[in-house]
Amino acid sequence: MKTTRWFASTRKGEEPKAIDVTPLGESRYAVTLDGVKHELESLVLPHGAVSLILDGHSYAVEFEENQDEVKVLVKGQVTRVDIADERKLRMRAATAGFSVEGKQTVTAPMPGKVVKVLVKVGDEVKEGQGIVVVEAMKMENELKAPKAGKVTEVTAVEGTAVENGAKLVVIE
Amino acid sequence: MKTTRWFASTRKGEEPKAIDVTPLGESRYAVTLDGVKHELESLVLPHGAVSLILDGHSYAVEFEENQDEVKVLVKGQVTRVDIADERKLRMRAATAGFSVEGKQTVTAPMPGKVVKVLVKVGDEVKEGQGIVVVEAMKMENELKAPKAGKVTEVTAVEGTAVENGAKLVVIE
Amino acid sequence: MPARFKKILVANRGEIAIRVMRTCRELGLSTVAVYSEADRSALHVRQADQAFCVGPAPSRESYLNQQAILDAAKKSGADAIHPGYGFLSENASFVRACDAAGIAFVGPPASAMDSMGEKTRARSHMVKAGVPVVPGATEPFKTIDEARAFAEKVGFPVMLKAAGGGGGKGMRRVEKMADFESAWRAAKSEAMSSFGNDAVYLEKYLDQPHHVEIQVFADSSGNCIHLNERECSAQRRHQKVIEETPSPILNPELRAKMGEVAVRAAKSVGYVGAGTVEFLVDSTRSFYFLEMNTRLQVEHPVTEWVTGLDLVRWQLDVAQGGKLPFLEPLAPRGHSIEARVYAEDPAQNFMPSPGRIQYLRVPGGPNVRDDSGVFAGYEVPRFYDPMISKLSVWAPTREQAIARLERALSEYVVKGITTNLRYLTAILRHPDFVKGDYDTGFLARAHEQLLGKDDAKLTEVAMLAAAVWAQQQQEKAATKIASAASGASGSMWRHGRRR
Amino acid sequence: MPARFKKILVANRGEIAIRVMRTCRELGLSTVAVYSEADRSALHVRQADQAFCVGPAPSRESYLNQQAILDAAKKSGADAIHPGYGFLSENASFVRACDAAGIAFVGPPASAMDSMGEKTRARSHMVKAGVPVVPGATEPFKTIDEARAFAEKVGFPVMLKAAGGGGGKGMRRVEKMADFESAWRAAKSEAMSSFGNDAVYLEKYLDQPHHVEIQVFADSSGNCIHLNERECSAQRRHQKVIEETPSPILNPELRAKMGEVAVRAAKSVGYVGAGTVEFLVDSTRSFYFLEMNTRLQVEHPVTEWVTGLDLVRWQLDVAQGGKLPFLEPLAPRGHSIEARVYAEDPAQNFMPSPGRIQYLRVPGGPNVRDDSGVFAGYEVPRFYDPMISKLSVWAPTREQAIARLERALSEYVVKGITTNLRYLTAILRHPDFVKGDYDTGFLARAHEQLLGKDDAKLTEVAMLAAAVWAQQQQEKAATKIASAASGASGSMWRHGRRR
Repeated sequence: MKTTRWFASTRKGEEPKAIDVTPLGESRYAVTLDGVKHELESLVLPHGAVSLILDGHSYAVEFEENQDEVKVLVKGQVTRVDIADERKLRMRAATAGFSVEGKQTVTAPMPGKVVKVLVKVGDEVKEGQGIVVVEAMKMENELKAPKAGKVTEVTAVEGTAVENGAKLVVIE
Repeated sequence: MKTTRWFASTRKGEEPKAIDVTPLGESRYAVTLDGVKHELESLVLPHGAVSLILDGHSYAVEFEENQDEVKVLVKGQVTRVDIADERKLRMRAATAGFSVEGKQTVTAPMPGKVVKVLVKVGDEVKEGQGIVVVEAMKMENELKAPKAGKVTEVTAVEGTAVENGAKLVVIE
Repeated sequence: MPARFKKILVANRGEIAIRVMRTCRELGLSTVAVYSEADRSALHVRQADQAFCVGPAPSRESYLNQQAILDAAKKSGADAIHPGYGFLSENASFVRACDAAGIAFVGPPASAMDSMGEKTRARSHMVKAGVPVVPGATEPFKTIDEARAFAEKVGFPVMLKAAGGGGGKGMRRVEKMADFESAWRAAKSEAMSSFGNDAVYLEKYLDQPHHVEIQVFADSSGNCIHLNERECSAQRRHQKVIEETPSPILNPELRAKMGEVAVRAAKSVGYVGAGTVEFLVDSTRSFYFLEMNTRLQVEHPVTEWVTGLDLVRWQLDVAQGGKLPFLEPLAPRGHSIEARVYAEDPAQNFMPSPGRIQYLRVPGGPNVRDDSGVFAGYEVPRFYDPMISKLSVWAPTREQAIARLERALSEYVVKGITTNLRYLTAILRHPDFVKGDYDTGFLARAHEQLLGKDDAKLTEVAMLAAAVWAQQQQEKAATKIASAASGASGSMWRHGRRR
Repeated sequence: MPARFKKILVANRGEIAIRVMRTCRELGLSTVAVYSEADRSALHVRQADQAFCVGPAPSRESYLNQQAILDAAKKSGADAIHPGYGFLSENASFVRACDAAGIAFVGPPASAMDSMGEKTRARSHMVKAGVPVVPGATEPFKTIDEARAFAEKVGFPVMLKAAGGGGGKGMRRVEKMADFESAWRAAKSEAMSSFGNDAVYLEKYLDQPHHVEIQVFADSSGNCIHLNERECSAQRRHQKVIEETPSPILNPELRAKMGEVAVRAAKSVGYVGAGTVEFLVDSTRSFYFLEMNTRLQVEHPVTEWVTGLDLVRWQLDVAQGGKLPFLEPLAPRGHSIEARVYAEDPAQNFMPSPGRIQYLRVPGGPNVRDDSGVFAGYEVPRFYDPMISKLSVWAPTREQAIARLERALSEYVVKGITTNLRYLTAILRHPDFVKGDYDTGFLARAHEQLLGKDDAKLTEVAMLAAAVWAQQQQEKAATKIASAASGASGSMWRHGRRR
């Protein structure tokens, strides 16, 4: 059977590792990673979980897809795996460096209410400094600056409700 | 709002009862049965169950659709409700009596293995008489004649596997 | 055997495989599952640390395939095999094969199994040990004619029984000679498919006795105790449906007497491990040895509830040469009842209903225990026992335990397949059950009552619900058409309108 | 009050509403649910016999809306209101409103609540009754300046606390004056939204004490007993995460002494019903009264496990004038631990993660109890506490209880939202927890360790799994295209190919 090469990385900026996958039929695959060949049977269950048998060892695996990244849950450990084939990898290489620089937008990580805005346009902030307090589920949650820089935009208004992903503050 | 008249019956051959349904918005309805008006809120949950609040009384309801019939599960009781609007009711009246007479086919109620065939073509059988024994889930299940009559066809073969709904015996 | 186990192969499927693996995990032991081709998606495969396929769907070719199971044990490096109940759990030849392979078998020695496993041999042993037995044959019949002659002699009704195993499989009550042949055939074929052994014998059928069994436990140092009784008279087709402890018909004196006899029975065959001595108790409270189940019993959770013990932990301890931690009988604390949830339709003569479980909600809250091998999305296969869960509860009194089990059953939601949940509730509400006065004929006698009549109010609710449901389906369809016409929700719906 | 209740309104939501309704059902009592507009699809609405909407999502307008709740009680004809915990459970004005409306309140009389509910008044009462208290203010502050001055006097660190209620809400530890204002503001705002009362006082912050509480129960005939302690030192942000009983740091003498003081505290205010007296215990095993929670406690299941009692049943009995069935302290039997399962992300500073639960599998088997208010398909709303379940276990010993809870946590599957399940497991495995030697500073100190490092083997498994998963997605897409091209599976796929 035809072998496909996949590239997997688990950390941003990490060099992806090659994994060769050869279908053997009926959910079974030969997989090679770091020169070691394994036999892997991957049965997809109706609710989207996967029953994996890797060289006779059994793992209950749950997947959640999130854009390019797959969240993989095995025995309580969540691993974010960035998985790509060769074509995708090349495309990414071409567009790399695109969003690493430049401004950072702090967004609401969950729906809630803005309780307090701790910065104003023009403030210099340190990485980790508190910026906005959002109340959700009866707890107050302080959002921190993702990097040091200058506040260029404040969209958050105290006392207003915000949806998940709403832009709150921009830091450059 | 516009009122729709539905017809519901819970037993074969029973005269259907009229139920008038008027939408009040947001899953709420005014319903009238036997001259009594009720307020009913019917919230469909993601997994297909329904949370019903009928005049302030709460019922967890599960539905299973099966052709014309709806299986309704409320507090452990399963009620098979035949539900139709006026158009459907008229169509049915036109085709009534179609399948009441004539031959009866005994089919496998579940997948299994035919263990024993107890009748042969030409046998006269009584209603309730054992006809075929099917083994499934380690239990033997005897299928009985649905009516008295003569066996006109025997498709079941001892020792063979049968699928759900497979024709086994025909009685006329 | 002072070496401690590190890895256990569980030679079973379904809830009992899960049950055993739970204790293994709590003890820090690795687990190995075996599975048939029909069970690749089963829960026990995922619950285990390792998993090996041992053959096609039919149990004869997989869960009864001794060589394949021993191969899996060797491949995985398992120290011991726990057989659960059913399948190979009472198969002495498998115990010998384990011994030969140097893998511990979590259960009694082959010799004790020989004495008790073959039901007819067990009866002779018990007679010698002074244990009262039900009148009947002392060995399996070679031919049906021999069996017919014996039945004639003891007089109908008689009970045909598999010599090779219990659990209601391969058992048939026969009322008259005319029914003998079909019962004989059915018993033999069930016995073969359940135990790989079609030997059948017969006993006089006692009229409506109680079925009361005693849990015993013995260690390899010769100690043996009993852990009280379980009342198992709520049976249909000789299949237990509801079990409880204490038995409502026992008093402390009778409990002590039956316990003493059960221990004597176990000791007489050099028993080691968990075992159950089943008795029939008649209306005069005389009791007769029925058989000994030389393995963990399906209904062991009720004993665990009232003793606070983990019987699987004890099994593993004893299998490693451990001694019983105490030797005095333990007075039962409170009351426990178990109900077996089956994928079956009580209204259709308990026809099994395999299929996919579309939605599942399991009861919770105080003192409720669910032992299950299924999950939402699981397809209950048609090849095996249709039991999907054992729901058990504990409460200080029997009355409270009944109320708690009723409450728990009311919370159970299983969609996609038919279950006996409502039937179980009906049993708990039946006056004879509530009184605690029911024998093995109870479920058959009460069958029509237990199927129950529809409640007029609930029927009305169902009709109104169905009408509004139909209305909502119509509204939804109308919305789709409207939005398709306006092009708002994409091309899919335009397509849908034309269908 | 010799008239027996027939119908109970449960003025709460989530798991505690379900918990109370379970006992009601077992007692044959009808139940009435109240719900906010955000909770129409919640489980407690379906679990109840009747259900009434009491207002919009914010609790101030619904679950704290006394008039709407009393209206629902009258409309439904409820005999009594069970308040659960939180919301109106410690609100004396609500108790008075119930009294005025002739509806029984399942809890202490308003006078006892007055004495204990306002935390500062409680402290004065305790001092009078000879109960040791933590040094601090005897009444709430009118202004922040007053509070600042007091903090200066007792010395930092200090603890700001809501006078109107407990449960970690409206509580802030303050290290230095510079942090005082933001902590003051946060405490007041949380106090208001949780208890409808923004009064705040402060206490000297004891350095890393143990939090140990005593369950008390009093009847209206003046009898009062204690039902042992609960160890609740595993807290983060003053929110309990794991609770257990017995406390690993108590011996029978200290238990008896603390129990005696707790009973004295309850009696001094004429207490009736279930209550909890919270103590801080320092490194010399001196103990100080912290506060009394005048209602059922979140962590009551561990007490139920080791006593075999149903505390809600007792509450209802006592509320109907019943006497306590026994007056001697009950020695704890075995060990019980509870873990609170939250919809939150420990790695993101415990950010709540509301959202839809796509798939749910709840642990089962021996001595595992799940108290939950959620179900598969449920959308955890963003308006309320993010606790989705309390998972508790019982075992004969603490060591076995830890192993059992770990096992149970490993079986819990919640898909669609982030939970703290792995964090809970990490706590159980932490050496300080295993030793039983942990104080209220434990979780904060061990935070980085508890988040844990990835296991290299599991990371490799995840990468291989992801690669094969990607491969399978590709194969599936290819199959669809192929079958669409051949027209085999209908027109839908042809359509699909073009998208």
